[in-house]
Amino acid sequence: MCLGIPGQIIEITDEARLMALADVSGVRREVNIAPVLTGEIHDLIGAWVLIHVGFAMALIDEDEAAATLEALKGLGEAQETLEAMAEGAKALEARA
Amino acid sequence: MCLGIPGQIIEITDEARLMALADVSGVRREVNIAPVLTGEIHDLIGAWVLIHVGFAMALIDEDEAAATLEALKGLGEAQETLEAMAEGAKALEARA
Amino acid sequence: MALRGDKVTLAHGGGGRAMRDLIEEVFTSVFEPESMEDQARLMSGALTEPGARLALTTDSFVVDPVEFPGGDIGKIAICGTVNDLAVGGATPLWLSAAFIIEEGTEIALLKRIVATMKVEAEKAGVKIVTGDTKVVGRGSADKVFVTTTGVGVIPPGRDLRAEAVQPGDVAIVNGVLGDHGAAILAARGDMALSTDIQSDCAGLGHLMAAVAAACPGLRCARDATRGGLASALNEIAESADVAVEIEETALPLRTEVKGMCEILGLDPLYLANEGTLVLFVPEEEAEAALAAMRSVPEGQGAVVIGRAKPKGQGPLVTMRTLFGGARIVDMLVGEQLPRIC
Amino acid sequence: MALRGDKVTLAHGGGGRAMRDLIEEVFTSVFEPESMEDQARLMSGALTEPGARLALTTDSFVVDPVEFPGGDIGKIAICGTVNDLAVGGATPLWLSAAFIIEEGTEIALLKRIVATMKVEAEKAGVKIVTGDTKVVGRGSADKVFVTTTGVGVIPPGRDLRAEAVQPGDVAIVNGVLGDHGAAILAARGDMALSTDIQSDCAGLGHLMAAVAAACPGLRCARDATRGGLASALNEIAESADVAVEIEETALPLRTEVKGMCEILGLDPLYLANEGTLVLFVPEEEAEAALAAMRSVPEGQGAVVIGRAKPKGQGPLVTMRTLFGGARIVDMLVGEQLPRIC
Amino acid sequence: MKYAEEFRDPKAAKALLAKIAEITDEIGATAEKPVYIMEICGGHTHAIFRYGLDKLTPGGVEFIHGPGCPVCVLPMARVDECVEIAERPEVIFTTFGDAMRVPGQKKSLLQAKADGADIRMVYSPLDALELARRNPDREVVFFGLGFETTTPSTALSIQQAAREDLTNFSVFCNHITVPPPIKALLDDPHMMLDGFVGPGHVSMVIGTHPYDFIAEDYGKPIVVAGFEPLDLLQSVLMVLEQIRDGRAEVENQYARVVPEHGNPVSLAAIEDVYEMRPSFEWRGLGEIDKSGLRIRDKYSAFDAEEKFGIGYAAGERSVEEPEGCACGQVMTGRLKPTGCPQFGKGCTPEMPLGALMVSSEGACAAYYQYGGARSSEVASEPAE
Amino acid sequence: MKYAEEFRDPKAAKALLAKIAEITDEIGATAEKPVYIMEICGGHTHAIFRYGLDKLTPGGVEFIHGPGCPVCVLPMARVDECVEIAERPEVIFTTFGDAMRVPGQKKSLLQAKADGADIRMVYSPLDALELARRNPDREVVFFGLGFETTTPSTALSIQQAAREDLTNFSVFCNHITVPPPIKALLDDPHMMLDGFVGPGHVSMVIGTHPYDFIAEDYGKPIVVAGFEPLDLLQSVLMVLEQIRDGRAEVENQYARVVPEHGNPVSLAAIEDVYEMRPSFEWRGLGEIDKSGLRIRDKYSAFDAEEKFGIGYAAGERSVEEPEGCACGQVMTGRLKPTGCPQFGKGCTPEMPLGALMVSSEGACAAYYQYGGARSSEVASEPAE
Ligand code: SF4
Ligand code: SF4
Ligand SMILES: [Mg+2]
Ligand SMILES: [Mg+2]
Ligand SMILES: [Mg+2]
Ligand SMILES: [Mg+2]
Ligand SMILES: [Mg+2]
Ligand SMILES: [Mg+2]
Ligand SMILES: [Mg+2]
Ligand SMILES: [Mg+2]
Ligand SMILES: [Mg+2]
Ligand SMILES: [Mg+2]
Repeated sequence: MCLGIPGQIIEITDEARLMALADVSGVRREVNIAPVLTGEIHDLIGAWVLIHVGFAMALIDEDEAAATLEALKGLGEAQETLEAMAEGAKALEARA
Repeated sequence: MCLGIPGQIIEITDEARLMALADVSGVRREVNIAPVLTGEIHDLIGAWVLIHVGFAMALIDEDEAAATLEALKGLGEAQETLEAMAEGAKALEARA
Repeated sequence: MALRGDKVTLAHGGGGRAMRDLIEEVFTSVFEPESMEDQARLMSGALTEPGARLALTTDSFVVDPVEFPGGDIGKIAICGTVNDLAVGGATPLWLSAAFIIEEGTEIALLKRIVATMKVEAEKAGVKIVTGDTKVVGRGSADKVFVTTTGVGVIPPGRDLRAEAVQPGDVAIVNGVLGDHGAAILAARGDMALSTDIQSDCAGLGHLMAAVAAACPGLRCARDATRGGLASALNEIAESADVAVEIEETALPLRTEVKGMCEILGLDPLYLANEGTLVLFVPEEEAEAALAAMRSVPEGQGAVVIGRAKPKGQGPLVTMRTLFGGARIVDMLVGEQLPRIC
Repeated sequence: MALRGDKVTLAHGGGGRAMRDLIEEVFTSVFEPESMEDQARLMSGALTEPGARLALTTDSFVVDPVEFPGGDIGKIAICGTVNDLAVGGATPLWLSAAFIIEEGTEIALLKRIVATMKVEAEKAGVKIVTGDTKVVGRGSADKVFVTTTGVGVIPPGRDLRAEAVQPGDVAIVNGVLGDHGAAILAARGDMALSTDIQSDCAGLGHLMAAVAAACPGLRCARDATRGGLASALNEIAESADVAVEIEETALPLRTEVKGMCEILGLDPLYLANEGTLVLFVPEEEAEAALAAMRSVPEGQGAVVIGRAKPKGQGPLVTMRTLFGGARIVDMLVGEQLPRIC
Repeated sequence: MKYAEEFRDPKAAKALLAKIAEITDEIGATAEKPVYIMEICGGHTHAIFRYGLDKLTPGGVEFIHGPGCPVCVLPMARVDECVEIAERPEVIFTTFGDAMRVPGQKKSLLQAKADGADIRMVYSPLDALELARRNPDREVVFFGLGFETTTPSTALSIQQAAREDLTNFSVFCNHITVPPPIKALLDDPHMMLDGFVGPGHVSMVIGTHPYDFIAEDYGKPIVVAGFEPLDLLQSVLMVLEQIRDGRAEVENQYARVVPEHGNPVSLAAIEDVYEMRPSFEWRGLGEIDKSGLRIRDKYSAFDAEEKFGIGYAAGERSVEEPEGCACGQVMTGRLKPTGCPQFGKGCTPEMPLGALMVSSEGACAAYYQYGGARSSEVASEPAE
Repeated sequence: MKYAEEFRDPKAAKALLAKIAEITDEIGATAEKPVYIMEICGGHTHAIFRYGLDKLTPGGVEFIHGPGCPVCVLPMARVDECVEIAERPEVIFTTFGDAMRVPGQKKSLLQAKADGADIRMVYSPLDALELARRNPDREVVFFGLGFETTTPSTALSIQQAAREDLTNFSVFCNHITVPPPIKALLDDPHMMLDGFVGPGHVSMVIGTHPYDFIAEDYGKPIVVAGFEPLDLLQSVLMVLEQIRDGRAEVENQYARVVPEHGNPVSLAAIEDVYEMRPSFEWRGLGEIDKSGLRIRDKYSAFDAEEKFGIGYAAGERSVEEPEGCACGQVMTGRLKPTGCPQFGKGCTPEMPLGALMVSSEGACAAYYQYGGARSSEVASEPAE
């Protein structure tokens, strides 16, 4: 349920109706930005939002995203180290 | 102008709206018979009428038609006699 | 897989399983093509004979209504393309059939159309070897359109061409004129006319084979479809650089067709036919042609209707009227419109 | 005779002079068929070679809109049929083209379409040798439908068949997936999306010729049109009685196409292509096939996407995901509908 | 077909033609100095060409094709108004097929249909009425076109609509009457007509007396004629006989269909529904007094002019004829179609410039299609 | 694609899977005695199958697919009502594509469209609004379907329509809310769930606190999750960690999108436009108290139920589920799709019997399409 995808606001198209152009990987669509409008409307240009059925439903929090990614990256590196060690162990075993 | 064709009334289809089925050489169409309705509506069955844009505009007068034809036929026969005589004359000439 | 529902939906055109089910249940189960492949692979001994040529012709069929007295769109789609091959002197061998189907069309209607196609193809001795279906939204087509493309082989030495017609050649039709056009006009219902006229829709391959066998000098033949006999004659006269004169009294016309033409102010020379052709033969082969035509059911009504004459400054096709007067039989301008004045 | 007015009226379909004028001005003056006759007569040396077979395929084209980024209905009508011939191993030679035109269609649009067809036919080395036009009333068609039927010759000894695919064979596509489907979706405007995606519409005859020359073991090829790559693979797997496994990471996809799929909840494996094919070759010929494909413009993006495996109890086509997980790549059910959940 | 085919007998035709030739000789008419006979009605023009009668009659008899084709005399401005009404989204515009191809300033109804207007050909105003019943949410407009033959059908249809309280049916009334243009022709100082073949189906409605002025005031013979070839030939013969005898009478060749006083039901319906306009514009003939009908106020609910504020009452409506068009001269008999500089060049049935080239009743179209145009080689001899 | 592709990194996935396996072992869960984790949201179900996550996670972790697909829980009676509205001639019925194939008693919307109803798929209620602006003579109805994620879009659209005084736009409101069915599931005595993956996009609107009752009242862990595969795996890991630690908390894995208290603008719009119905019917789950929304009286001009006298308020609306359909049991986790006697036989994506087979979010369709159905042979091993 509730297909939502990240997109970037690239242009305000209708200030009165709170409409803006969002870009998703080179695909553009007009979206309503009412839910994410907290300050000056033009400040939203460049912002990343989560889009659902033509509405920008949430601003994406870059710091939170970075933190999550950092944690996942850490896990990935730890995994690599583990695997390298396992490889090394195997290699040693094989040599033995 | 004013394409009109003879057809025969074969059935009364809507007494209230004065509609009847007319037959033109095996093609049938509902027509309005108001213009030719002088007496009992069902008496029109079998009548020959002149049809224009879906209306029976005139009753065809059989006697008048017969009279015209008679005259034309007379002409035709006279013509044949004339021609036969001409042929005969020619034949005679040729023989001569 | 049985089809869900009794009407075609857009899902049946989506390229997925619903489409495949439609194709299997409605089309290929009847036509039984050699395989499910999109491409037919064909070989016939006739093709490799030295001097033989391949004939290719195509027509889209869009008749409204799709079912009418005397046939349906499937029958026309087979006969029309078989006839286009046959009048060119080819032996019809293979047909492709492409269907454009309007969303909401009843599957039962499609099945009836396909059944007719099978029957007519068998009668004509042709095989439907490949096909296609597309589904379009409501209002983007009118129930179903069928495009058939026919492939045949022209035997070595046979060369029917309108250009071959010579002054003196005799023009023959195989039967009554205008039945198809009149039947469709009545079936459409716009003019609220009812008649028993049936479309003349018929395959003429066997008739053409009989004539070709009997008349080595056969010049050309043309089926008198859209635009009627008048258009067919004008096209031939133009190609051959001759004039053509037909006799009004010789034209075979059904009483009902005359009646409909009188009512609507139409000229039967321009009414469409789907099983009527006109052919030209040298005068000395006219009797042989008539006999050959009358030897098949579709040629029972064969009659001479006129002849080719040297071309002058005047009109290409003329008709001697009842009284010996002459009128031009020109190409139709647009389509023939019913008129009241 | 110059055409009166700038739109097609019913008069242009009536079989008379208006129709002939339309056909001459718009169609035959561009296609220059050998003659005005309805039937093309064809001969090619290739046909008479012992063992050669005739290939016949047909498709109706109904794309909405008829002009879209990267092409128009005329381009698809040529490329689609050329491709159907080519993927079957045939050398495309001749095409017929039948047009169903909606009343009110701009004649200028028809001329643009016909011009594209001429260009594409020349590129593909095929001749448009016969045709047909029909005009239907407003709302009985959507501007114009084109049905092309292609005739080609399969050289002696060539026998591309899905059934020939063996476990171990390699599946190769010639370029990115889903561009056509995505471009049409955007062009249609219903979803109010704008992108620079262009249809991949292209003729693949030269590519197929190159591969066939380079890979004597070439098993089969299929253009991934309606139903996309997923449908093409399922059909091949079913015919060949093998399983097929593709690699998610190997699939060539344009960023914008991915974006559109994310927005609309679509799967690019089911998006239509008009210039993308998948072919199977024995593993030892994979490099030769890739090199041959990359030698023509339409094959620049050629990559291996998977391989055939012995068939088991399970699904016919599977995809190894990014993570090494597996998912079934089934036939599409109906058409792919944009979804929000 | 009864009452039709009997009147196509070639033998009788031959006899009639012989008689006609005889009298033509008798009165000294020659190809150089012919008797000019106008067939008023387009239906007669059609029949003359259809059966090649012009070629069969002697050179001393010359047919002049009259203004009796309602499509041919329809001014361009009225076609424009039809298009304007038809292009309203709520309207289903219904018309006889005849009017579909007549050029307006910008487009014909056929072209308007191609552009998206909902235009339907019908055989009868009754069919338009039925469309109105079946489409209560649409406005069905019928294009009322034609002479007295056709006028009763729309009058009766309007009466029927009133009885049924149909609120979505109206008629765009362009009905015209035959006698006024004939009077206008007779008043023309260049007029050189010797006699008339009268429109039989018009007389079926109005009888023969409306033509009395032709004989009485202008001293010209007129014979009301049927539409089969023998009807026409017999009528021509009757006109020639009057000329020979120095008579000028209204005779009725078509007595099987035409009653002396016309059809009372039809006349009453016309009287009830319509009234005469002060004047009306004819293509090629200009404004003619009391020559066109409008719907009476009591039926204004069924009057498309009122409903859509369009038409004759709505001001500026005259449009200049296309340049180079000689329709007016042809229609008044001053020029043969082949004499028009546009004939067969700028004006053909495919691309008609003038209305006479549109309808198959139009003199120019008839010449082009059936004979005149490229007919120098059409041999014509009486049949054996 | 930023904020999406980073969360699909196979290396990190491998690490997460290793951790998951480790903890699964640690808590002694096995294929025979697994930990049952319900992903509430259909979007999560979709992602699990799309990436094959169910095959990659250890046997000791068993996903139970929750009722979070709005199409799947849509009762047949409501589809019938959609068809009834859509078949009115004045109506343009607009809907997300998802709802097109859901079977009603007699037909789906796709079939109704084939039968002639004017039904259009849109991407957004904004597109329906635009259709209403462009078709002032038609009634444009939008089928408002979905959970809290989608509810604000229709609320904001109705507010916009009110601002513009659009009189031809209305919403057929079938919006439902996530927490009540979860509570219903937790109250079920047969319930055997050990933890939840929470619907991230619902929480983007309503925040995380509406799930507090799951942890506080029922002692079950819940992690609000994003929709990329790493999001899902990390969330599963977090649930397992809570289980291992004996914690029951509401955690937020999807903090980049989900604010603790949701989106105030959206919440205000929902509050302004909608009110809770006393109860609402869910397919397979029956009536659930306070689980569906209706349009407030002040916006009744935009309420299709009011406009067409149709829908929940209009009386009889419950329709029996088709015979043999086990959707209810599947949706409550009591049965695997493959355990339904109809699965793959009487019920396939081509001819769905139950709603779970329709939407690609439905558990049965996902099993059929992506794995469960004929997947005995689909080998799955972690990627190198
Ligand atoms: S040829 Fe054309 S322009 Fe000339 S008079 Fe005839 S209709 Fe008018
Ligand atoms: S297989 Fe069909 S009937 Fe059975 S539970 Fe799934 S959706 Fe319902
Ligand atoms: Mg053809
Ligand atoms: Mg043909
Ligand atoms: Mg033909
Ligand atoms: Mg195809
Ligand atoms: Mg239709
Ligand atoms: Mg094909
Ligand atoms: Mg194809
Ligand atoms: Mg193909
Ligand atoms: Mg053709
Ligand atoms: Mg259209």
